[in-house]
Amino acid sequence: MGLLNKLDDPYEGGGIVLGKVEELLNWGRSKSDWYLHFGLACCAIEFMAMNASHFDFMRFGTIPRTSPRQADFIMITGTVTFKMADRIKVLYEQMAEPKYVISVGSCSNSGGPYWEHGYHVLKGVDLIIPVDVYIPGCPPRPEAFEEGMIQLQKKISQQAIFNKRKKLGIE
Amino acid sequence: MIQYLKNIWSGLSSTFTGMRITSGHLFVKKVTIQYPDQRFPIPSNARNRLVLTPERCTGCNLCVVACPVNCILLETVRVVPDDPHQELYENGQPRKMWITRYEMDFAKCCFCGLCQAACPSDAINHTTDFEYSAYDRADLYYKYQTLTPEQAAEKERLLAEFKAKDKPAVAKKTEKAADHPVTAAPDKAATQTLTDKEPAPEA
Amino acid sequence: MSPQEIYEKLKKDFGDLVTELVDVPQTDPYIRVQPSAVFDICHSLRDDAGLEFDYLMSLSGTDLGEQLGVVYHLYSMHHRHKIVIKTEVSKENPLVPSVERLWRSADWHEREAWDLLGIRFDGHHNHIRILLPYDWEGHPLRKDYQAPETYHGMKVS
Amino acid sequence: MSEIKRMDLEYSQLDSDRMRINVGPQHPSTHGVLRLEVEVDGEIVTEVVPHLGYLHRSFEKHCERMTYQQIIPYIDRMDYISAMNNEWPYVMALEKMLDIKVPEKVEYLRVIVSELNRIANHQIAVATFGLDAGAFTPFLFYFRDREYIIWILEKLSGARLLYNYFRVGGMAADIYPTFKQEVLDVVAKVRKTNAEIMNLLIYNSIFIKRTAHVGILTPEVAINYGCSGPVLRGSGVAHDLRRDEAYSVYDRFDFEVPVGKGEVGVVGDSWNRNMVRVNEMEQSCRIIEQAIAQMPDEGDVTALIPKRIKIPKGEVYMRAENPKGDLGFYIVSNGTDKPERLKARGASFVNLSVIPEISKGYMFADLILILGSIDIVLGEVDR
Amino acid sequence: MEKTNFIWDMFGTNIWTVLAVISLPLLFVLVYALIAILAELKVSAWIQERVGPMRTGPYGILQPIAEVVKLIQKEDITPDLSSKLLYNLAPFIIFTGAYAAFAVIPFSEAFVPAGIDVGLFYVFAIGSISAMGIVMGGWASNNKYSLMGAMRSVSQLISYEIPAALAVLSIVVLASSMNMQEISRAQTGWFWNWFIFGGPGDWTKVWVVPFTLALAITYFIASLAETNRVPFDIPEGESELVAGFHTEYSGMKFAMFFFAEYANMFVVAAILTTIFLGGWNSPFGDFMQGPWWGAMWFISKSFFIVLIQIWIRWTLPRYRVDQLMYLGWKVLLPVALVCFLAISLFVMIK
Repeated sequence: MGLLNKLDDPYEGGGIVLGKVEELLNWGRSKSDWYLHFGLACCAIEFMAMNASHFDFMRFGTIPRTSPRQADFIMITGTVTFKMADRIKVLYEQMAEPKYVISVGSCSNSGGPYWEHGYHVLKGVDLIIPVDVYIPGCPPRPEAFEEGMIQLQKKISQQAIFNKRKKLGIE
Repeated sequence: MIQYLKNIWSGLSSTFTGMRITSGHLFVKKVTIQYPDQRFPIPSNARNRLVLTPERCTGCNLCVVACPVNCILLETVRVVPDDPHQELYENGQPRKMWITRYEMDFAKCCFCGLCQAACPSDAINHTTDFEYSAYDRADLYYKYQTLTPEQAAEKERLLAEFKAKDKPAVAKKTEKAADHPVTAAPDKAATQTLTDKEPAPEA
Repeated sequence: MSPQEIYEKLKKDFGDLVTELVDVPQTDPYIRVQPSAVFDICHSLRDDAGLEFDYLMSLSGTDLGEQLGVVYHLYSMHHRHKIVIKTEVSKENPLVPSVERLWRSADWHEREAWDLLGIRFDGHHNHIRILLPYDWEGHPLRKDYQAPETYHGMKVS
Repeated sequence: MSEIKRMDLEYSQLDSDRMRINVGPQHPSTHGVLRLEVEVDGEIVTEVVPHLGYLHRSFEKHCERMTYQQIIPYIDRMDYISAMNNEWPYVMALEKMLDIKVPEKVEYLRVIVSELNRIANHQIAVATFGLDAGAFTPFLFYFRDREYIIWILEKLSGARLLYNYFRVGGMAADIYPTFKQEVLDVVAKVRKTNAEIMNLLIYNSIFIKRTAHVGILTPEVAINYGCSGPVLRGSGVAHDLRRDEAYSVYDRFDFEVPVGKGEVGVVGDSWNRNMVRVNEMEQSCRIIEQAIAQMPDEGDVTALIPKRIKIPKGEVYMRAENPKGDLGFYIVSNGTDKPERLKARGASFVNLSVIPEISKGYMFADLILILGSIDIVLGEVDR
Repeated sequence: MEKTNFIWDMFGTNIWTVLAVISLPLLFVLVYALIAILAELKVSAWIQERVGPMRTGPYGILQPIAEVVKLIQKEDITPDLSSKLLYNLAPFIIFTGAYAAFAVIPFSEAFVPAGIDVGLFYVFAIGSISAMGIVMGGWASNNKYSLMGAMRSVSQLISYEIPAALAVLSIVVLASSMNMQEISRAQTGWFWNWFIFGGPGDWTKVWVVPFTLALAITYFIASLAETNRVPFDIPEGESELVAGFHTEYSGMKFAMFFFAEYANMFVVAAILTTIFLGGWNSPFGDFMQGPWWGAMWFISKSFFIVLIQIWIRWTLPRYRVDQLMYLGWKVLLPVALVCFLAISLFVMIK
């Protein structure tokens, strides 16, 4: 278990020191995101274009990893079919915590153009794995990918690590 | 033996050629557009977020018919002549149809532009805005109607009263309006995730 | 060779097994044949001098309502001529001889026709589904196809 | 727990020499979601079984439910790298059935956008092929140039990748004033980068060692397997529908059909297949330059588009030269505004079927390169 | 033991100075690895006309620190079917192998952690430990890709050890010492005294200059292969073997592999610097010569070699495994052997 899991304990106290530590940890997680690229269809081509020089996804501190074990977030770019859905579940489970999911494009958001008659298309990847950010578009512009990435970084940097229940007001 | 030496030479020389080329690129001006700070001008006809201008929409249903993915939901109610609340279109004509529901699911839209081409009154348009990613799928479900549900119910009641008064004239038209292909609103239960995860912070 | 000439040649060789030549403007002319003779006719189309259709452009299955059709679009690299062969089988017993041994490109096309339309090809060496999962039920391109409710616990529609 | 699981393995049943490796469906270099079941003897590939369908999006079912106009967005999503080229045979087939003769300007515009898209497609093909070989930098150089082409196509059609630009009888939108100059500038850039990549990648000694004499496809096998496009031409067969069938206005241009010459390696190997694509980019540049010069300025490209398309009963098979090969559409019309049956014969689908044949006996690392040299798009394979 | 360690000279040999001597290279490795990771990201970006990491600190210079902060937090997965002990031990062994080599690296004329007389021998001996770690990691992961990657990696390491050792041996013959400090000292003076240019001596050394040059290139190529860098990154070739022997590793254990890779890059660069490029000597005679300047020269020379390794990585495609063996056994080994014989002959005649 990683450090995060050990500290993931809803104990009281800590105060300002833990607050600063939490800020640092969140900063590290949000600024260094290694991704497992899950290229499935059209969106994957725009994803490659976003990795290319004009848009340069690496600016955000992302590094492509081919092994799910080393990835921090997975980008589902394209149509998820039933044949593929089991694999996605497995891959997601193989990833190490903390992990995030970005769903890109209409197809993985909801089945997209295939939601109505697509007998072999999963109607949204959120039916099988939890999704953190949805990026609309068919396919989205490369800038839209980056905007989604910024949204994810925002989300990570506000996450509660310590005193989780206290912060969220759950008792 | 000569072939062997030649191979070694070609290996070395092509490596040096490659390194020369890559080193040439080290110091040229970079082409990267640093997105949130710098922006590439997007052509005005780019097809991104769809926006409906309710003041122009006549409720003609053509966009719904044109849409290949059926991601538009449109419900209209005819304006009855004795409604105290009358409205004008943007071009000054009196409104004929109340748009009681106009909803678009951007989680499904395929951004093909067919609805825009089909619209006779230029009410539905693709804009150049692409920055609307969401933490929740329900946030991608856009509602464009200006009437509140209570108002819509009121309009329907008015129409029913009017129909009861003047039955044969209107019956035909309402039937047609009810015939629209209707999309299902996103199922709240379906968007719930399997694993329990930290809830998203309030944006 | 024009479709008319090809038709006459086939008619001479195979007699009643070759049903008719359909040629209407704005469409591709096609020759309708009996399903039992598909392999022999294709064999002769591929190997006979003057025909030499060495390239199978496409093999499509169609649902014609009562019957299932198989359409072969052939092309000759040598003579640069084309012909369309069409055959129809009943939905109860959709059995067509496989032409996979003549053109290897028919291999996947026939598997696809089986997968999506349920047309069986006699003599195919690997007659399994190609696009859909191996445990899928039904043939989706049939007009009367009803998609299943769920697949492996995931909602289909 | 783990001990019990290990006991389940029957070691006597395992062939100790052979190992079965599952490449994909999520693998960095299967160009999408293809799954190859590979049996290797050490590093030597003894058997390859492709498993398709991981991107089967029920395209043909959708076509039966859509009007002819609504099908075009779905056709874009078939071979999403070269959407312009995809739309063309479909539109041509409908025009043939409706007996529409499109204006000159439309024909030229179609040629230009299709050839631009062909260049973009080949850039991706060569770039990812280099990436399979481990060269990352040429990949990004090609993608940088592709961006300029995409910008032109976006200005024309409004979308970056899935254009929905072709219409029956015309095009969705007219050209913009600086179009011709921008296209010529892009052509110059394409040529410059190509010259650079020649030295950086194509003639690099390691790249040659990796790709030459690998995955040899003889012309007879290629024709029998129904291969087309650069795969077939790499084997030395000069089959190009732009020349052989000369649809549209292709008979007015002076261009060559590049074939694999065996300058390095032998005819039909991976290097030659790849080289055909590089040469085709140059030929496309030539066609674009001629088309720009000949293109009439006046004329409305949207004039002949019918409001509602109703096709008379009948059927037609139309094919055109896609960057990947022959793309054919078999359309059966029942007289309504929706087709009875629409079958797409994807070039990638047919080209991919040759993989088990040509990858046996090569090393596992070669298999990846052979797959890369075929240049498949899974959207077209699985549809 | 020779006194070439300023800490011992100043404070004597006791437990605290030993700890200081041990931790100094560790500190160096950590700082260096962060800089090298950033350099890799930035150089690759510039070559590809990109800008690289830009949004973590000014111009992205805090990027490697963010990576470390992130990697510490990651969950540490041990696959269920793996061999747990070996799996967990492997990253430490690999890192130990890389780090132990720093013991004999002569950073400066006044500082080498352990100035033993058989320094070069020690480096080669300790280098094989990482091979053990790779096999352990690959085998214990219970993953086909990992196993294949590990096998390839070890065969590659062993094949390329031989030409590298021959290249080093030739210099040992020229310098007649295996002590890295001695070898550095032998090259004092202007840059033509470096062993890449035949070492110190009169004009007769022109006969060995071609051979030492060829040896330097041979050693460089072999060192690329030993550290699994492009064009020899077959063990972790993304397009074939997902991530090679560390496919199953995550979190801090993966970070160990990561650090070990960059530490190894520095070790081979340092050896190249020491035996061919004059070690801590200034290239210009007495100009900027001295213990502190020496450290500067040594580190900058080594870092330059690391930069060349990065540069090559983003230029070339990768070899296939049999071609790699061909290059190792049929090209580099004969070349190194011929050079070794020629140099030995020259030393004998002289």
